[in-house]
Amino acid sequence: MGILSLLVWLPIAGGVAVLAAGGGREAQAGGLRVYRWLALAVAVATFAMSLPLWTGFEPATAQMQFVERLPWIPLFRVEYFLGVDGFSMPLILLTTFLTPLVVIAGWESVKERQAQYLAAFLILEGLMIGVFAALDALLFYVFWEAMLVPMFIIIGVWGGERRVYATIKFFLYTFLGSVFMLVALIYLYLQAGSYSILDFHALPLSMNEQIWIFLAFLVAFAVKVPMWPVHTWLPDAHVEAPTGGSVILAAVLLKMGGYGFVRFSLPITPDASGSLAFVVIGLSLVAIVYISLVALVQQDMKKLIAYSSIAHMGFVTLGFFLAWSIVGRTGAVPGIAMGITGGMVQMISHGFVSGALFLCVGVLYDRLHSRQISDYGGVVNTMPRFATFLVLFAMANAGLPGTSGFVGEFLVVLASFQADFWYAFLAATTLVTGAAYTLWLVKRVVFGPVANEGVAGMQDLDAREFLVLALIAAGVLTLGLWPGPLVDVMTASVDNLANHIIQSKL
Amino acid sequence: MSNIYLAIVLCPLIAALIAGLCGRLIGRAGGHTVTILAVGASFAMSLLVLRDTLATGTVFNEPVYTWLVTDGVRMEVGFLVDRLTALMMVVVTFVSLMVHVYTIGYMHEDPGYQRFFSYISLFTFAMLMLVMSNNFMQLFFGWEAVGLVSYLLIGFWYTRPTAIFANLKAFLVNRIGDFGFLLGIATVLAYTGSLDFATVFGRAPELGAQTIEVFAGSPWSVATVACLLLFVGAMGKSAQMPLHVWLPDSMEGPTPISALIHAATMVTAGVFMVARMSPLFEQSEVALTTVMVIGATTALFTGFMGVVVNDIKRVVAYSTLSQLGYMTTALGASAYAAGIFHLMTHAFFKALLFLAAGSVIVALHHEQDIRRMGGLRRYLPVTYWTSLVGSLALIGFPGFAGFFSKDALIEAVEAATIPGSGYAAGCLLIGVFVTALYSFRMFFLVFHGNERMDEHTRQHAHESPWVITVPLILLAIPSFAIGWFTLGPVVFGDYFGPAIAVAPPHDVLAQLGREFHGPGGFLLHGMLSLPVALSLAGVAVAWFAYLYRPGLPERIRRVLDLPYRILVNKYYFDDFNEKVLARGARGIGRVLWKGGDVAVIDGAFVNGSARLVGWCSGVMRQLQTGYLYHYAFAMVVGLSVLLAWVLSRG
Amino acid sequence: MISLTHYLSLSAVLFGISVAGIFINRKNVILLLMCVELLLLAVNFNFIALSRFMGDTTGQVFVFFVLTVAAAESAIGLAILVVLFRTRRSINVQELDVLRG
Amino acid sequence: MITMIIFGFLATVLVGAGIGVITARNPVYSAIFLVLAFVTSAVLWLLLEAEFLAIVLVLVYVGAVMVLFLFVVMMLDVNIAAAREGFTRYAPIGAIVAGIVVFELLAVIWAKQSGLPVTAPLVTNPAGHSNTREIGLALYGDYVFEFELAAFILLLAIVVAIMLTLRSRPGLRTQDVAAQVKVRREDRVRLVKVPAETEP
Repeated sequence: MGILSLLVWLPIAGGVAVLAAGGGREAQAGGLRVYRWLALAVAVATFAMSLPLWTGFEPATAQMQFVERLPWIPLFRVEYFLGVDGFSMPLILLTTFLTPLVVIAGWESVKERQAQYLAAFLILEGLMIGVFAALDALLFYVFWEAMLVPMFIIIGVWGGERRVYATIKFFLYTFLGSVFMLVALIYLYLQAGSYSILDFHALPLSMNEQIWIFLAFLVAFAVKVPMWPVHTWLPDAHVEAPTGGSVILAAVLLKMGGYGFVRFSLPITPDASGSLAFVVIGLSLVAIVYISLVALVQQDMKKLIAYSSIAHMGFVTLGFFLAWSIVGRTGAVPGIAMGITGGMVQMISHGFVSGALFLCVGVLYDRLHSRQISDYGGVVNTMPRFATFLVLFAMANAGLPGTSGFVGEFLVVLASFQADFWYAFLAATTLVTGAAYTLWLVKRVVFGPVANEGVAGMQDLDAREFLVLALIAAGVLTLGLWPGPLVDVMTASVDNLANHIIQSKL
Repeated sequence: MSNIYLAIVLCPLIAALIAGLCGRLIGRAGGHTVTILAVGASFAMSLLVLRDTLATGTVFNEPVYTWLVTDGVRMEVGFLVDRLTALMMVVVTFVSLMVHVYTIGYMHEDPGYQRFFSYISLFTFAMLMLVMSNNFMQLFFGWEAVGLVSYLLIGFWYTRPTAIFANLKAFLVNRIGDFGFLLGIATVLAYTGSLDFATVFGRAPELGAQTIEVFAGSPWSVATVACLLLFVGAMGKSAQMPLHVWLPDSMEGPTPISALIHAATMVTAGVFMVARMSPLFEQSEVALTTVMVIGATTALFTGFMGVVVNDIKRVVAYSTLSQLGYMTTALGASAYAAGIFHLMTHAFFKALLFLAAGSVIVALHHEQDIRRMGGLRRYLPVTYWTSLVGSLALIGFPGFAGFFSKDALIEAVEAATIPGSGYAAGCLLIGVFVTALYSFRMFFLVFHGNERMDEHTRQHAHESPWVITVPLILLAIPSFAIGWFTLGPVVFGDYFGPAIAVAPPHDVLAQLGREFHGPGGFLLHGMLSLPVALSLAGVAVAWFAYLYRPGLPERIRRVLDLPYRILVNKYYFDDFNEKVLARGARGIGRVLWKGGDVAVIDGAFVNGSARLVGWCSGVMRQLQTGYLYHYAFAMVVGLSVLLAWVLSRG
Repeated sequence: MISLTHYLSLSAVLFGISVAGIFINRKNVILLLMCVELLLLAVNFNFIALSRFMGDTTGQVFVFFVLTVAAAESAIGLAILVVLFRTRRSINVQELDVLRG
Repeated sequence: MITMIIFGFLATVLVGAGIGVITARNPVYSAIFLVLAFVTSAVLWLLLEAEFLAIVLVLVYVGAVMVLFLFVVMMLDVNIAAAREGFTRYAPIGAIVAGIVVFELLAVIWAKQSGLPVTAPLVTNPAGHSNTREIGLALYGDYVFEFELAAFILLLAIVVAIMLTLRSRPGLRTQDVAAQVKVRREDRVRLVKVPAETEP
């Protein structure tokens, strides 16, 4: 069993074990609650086991690494085909890094059916890793859809008041998108004769075919990212989801859209991507400008962060699709890789930052049971340590240099300038609007005199919450001060992709 | 050698981390000891570096580590230390050290004592990163990091609503500047393929030759676009009109901060940056003219506002704005050396003035309104004399540091030939008069005349402790003396060497330098020139209006009601920003949210499609009567239709 | 001689009668079930006639299956009818509209 | 020729019985007409030399299914008048639709292109030929799985019919073992503390 298989199946098996250990009400009522420690142990073990992916990774090659290939359904040439390259490996590490934190974050705050809650996250983790590691399109699709189930349960069972509306919206939106993707994948299978994604990359397609396949993928991934105008499920899902659900949703699930673009859309249909890049760029810029303004007026903290996520993910899609504009304007290749790298770094960074912000909101919610900004004010007076973290993460969200939030935005703005002045202009407005909505939130929640008795009675972070936030803070600062190692891991894959997509398949 | 640079930067950072994270552990004394030691060490090492560059003139330019490499662009963190940097390092660390010491006295009652020291040390680190950077990325890092610390420090007293409003405002206005700055960096990278100063400056002439079409059909020189965008950044940080609005509000922060950040160092970052980018700016006369006009406008019009405000710190703040305008104007006239020279002298005397103002505020138990002061000369002798030195330096009284820098600057602008220099020179000359007027208005109202404070306050008014007065005295010395021995080499000599590049046709300082024969001669020449006369006139008017005839200003105010109201309302910039921009953005946001997201996307498309499906099935439902024979009928009809179809196909 | 046409025509007529019966006896479920039996009989006629005239036993095998299914169907149908009558005291089809949309 | 006459006679009886099924006032008559229709059909199938199925039809249908029908008809107290309501009202539409269907079916049969041997005479089976054997070979050979399936369907039908009609009557006394095992003392015995009566 290879390391990737282990990473996929260990958390799933662990999740089942947690279910078994904590199934009954009696097991959950006891003081020790063994299943929590079991869940934590599984999550930490998964993380520990994902570290060899980083240390053993060969950054000089764009080839798939840690490959596992077994026949699965030989009749249709479906394979159990796993492997990672510079795009997927960091995302897998992000997943394995965040899951233990989510488990710790759910340690006390989840009261009902805790074992099932933790188990859902562990199973979800395995499926997410599967999505990132799968190199067989059908295997990918299976993981992709299976992932919806635990997430659906997490929001639907442990969610807020309007959780049913939110889950159904979430499910239908994403499911609608993936159905189109399935059609495209089957068409590609009929053309290529196998489900291997690598075969798809090399498959020559006519322009007409490419356009249709690109559109099908676009629907699937745009919903997931989410891009304007198919983003409205995200604020609802976030608002209703429990803290851990929001964290995973923002930190990992959204990344699957971006990952899909680099794994499917760009390499499989480069010509269609090129001719329709303006659509994606336009929607990304709309997301950055429009959504930032919408975020400015939110009254609900989670909604605000959700909208900010959409705006930040706009940078990802913008960075990915700049290539053809750059080639068209300068006639040269340099600049393309910078945009794609920027998008990738932005994804990783956003995983940390938005996850951290949702955890912060969760900390507040655990104490006062409100997400409304107006119910807070002057939190720094009673929770100085928490305020420090929140300001740090807010600054990262606003893209302050030295934090991870800056790196991706910086690279994407630099790359987009090479494509068009106005792309960069609109993208850079996030410097102002991003800071405006984030810091205004901070001002209203953290600063000022103590707003009410609820705030006056709040306890500062306990050791458990401190640990979670401190770990993410360390990640945010490390990535911001020295993104070099992360970028080095991707470089070969990014360069390979950049060279691949500018060669016409026609 | 690179170790010493690293040490200079890291000392304050480590101290800041110790004071900030372990503040409770090391206590108050520990907090200030560790940060003062660290900044003192940085200052000492900066002096060493300055001596070294003076002696050898070598330029240090090496990376520390590679930040990231992508697409063939290597982004590094590294240091560029030439004489410009060395000068800035000494100024920054010296003022910072003074402010650290001063803070012991000023903040000794504050519960956030260690936090404050941590912040100002962190600021010192960020500012040093800014001035020592050898590339645009790191410059931007320092640029935003000082902005962050400024944000934290303006909002230091976070329970005050005005303070947290001011810090948000400061950060956002600065972000508008950074927006331009980032685009400027992007321009540079797009056309030179590098972020390294040396590489970029080496290719500066190419930038001047290439064109970019920002608006289709109108090709502009790349250098112009890049410089204008970079200058937007400088406008934000150095508070040039119309991005100056944050600086007066930033006075909500504790006074040591106003001295360190909002007078001496951070706000001059823009000036420093433009001077550092001189090879680029020299490629674009358009950019230079813009810089000059904006600088001159700021210098004059913010000075006017200084005449009408009554908050002691705000007077000094407007004076800072005005002086920043002077520096910027000098940059526009390609007199970078004069701009930097004024930056240096200004750092000393403005920090001095702020700290003196702080001393007054402490003595009067946090009273800041100059209408309730007066006659403090008797109670605060040291503060009085040091303030006098600072004010004289500020108005450019002959012999003081400000005289040399300001006179050289004005002459350079007068000598400049690029478009707009006439306007600029006029503004600056009127500005001299205004500067003297508001400076001595404040000075007279605070230290002379009737004692207008209440009895309780007067009885407790006393001179501040030594931790406050010593920095005042130490700052007063350079405020008076620094001009005498630095004017020659810095402005007219070749102190900066290759650090500042000036195209020969723009080089006004070289022109003036030919007539320069030592500071004495400059002094004599200056005594007879217009600026000195104007500043003396300003002092005289202030004396007449505020000491000799104290009722006069009130009468003038009534006569000139409209201009007065415009000034008091700060030219309505704040109103415009708050009512039009901020409210407008929120309004648009609300429309997009409620109208776009909720009504159109969610209402019409998402829930609308669900409703459409519901409606369709509602219609179809009518077909399901539930009666068996209806279904049977449908089957039979279907069968016969099918048969008919088979038959018709033959 | 009797040809295939005769048998097929006879079954067609039988089929038509049972269709008419379904329409006419729209109230009475028992009669509806009987008409269905008649309908299946007509179908079986076709199977057997074609099987014989074309010399292929498979048709008769299918008649066998049809008979099986028809028997099962009428058994279950009558059982349902009994239950229905027990609960509603009526087998009037017009009163059975629970399935109405 | 004689077979033609027999066929004509039988066909007439069959059609008459069919009409009787759908028009009879009383469901019992309908059932009896249906029996007639089945028997006539069986004879017609004998004419076609499909002996096995003819016998099966009589045995299964007339012997079993129709008896079931009659049972039900008689068991249920059906209101004949109400069931007959609307008879004349729907007769025309029934006739029209039936007419169309018959016309179309005949048209299919008579259409020349249908490719059926419509006029070919019946090939009489040779002597010693066993229709039953033939069907048996097919059923237990090629169609053995289907045969098993049919058996299963019948089994299912039996079970379903029983399950549907089975009911527990209220007054019936049956033993519920689970309830007996589950019983606790508190449910059965109530300890009451009665104060001792003292002499007044």
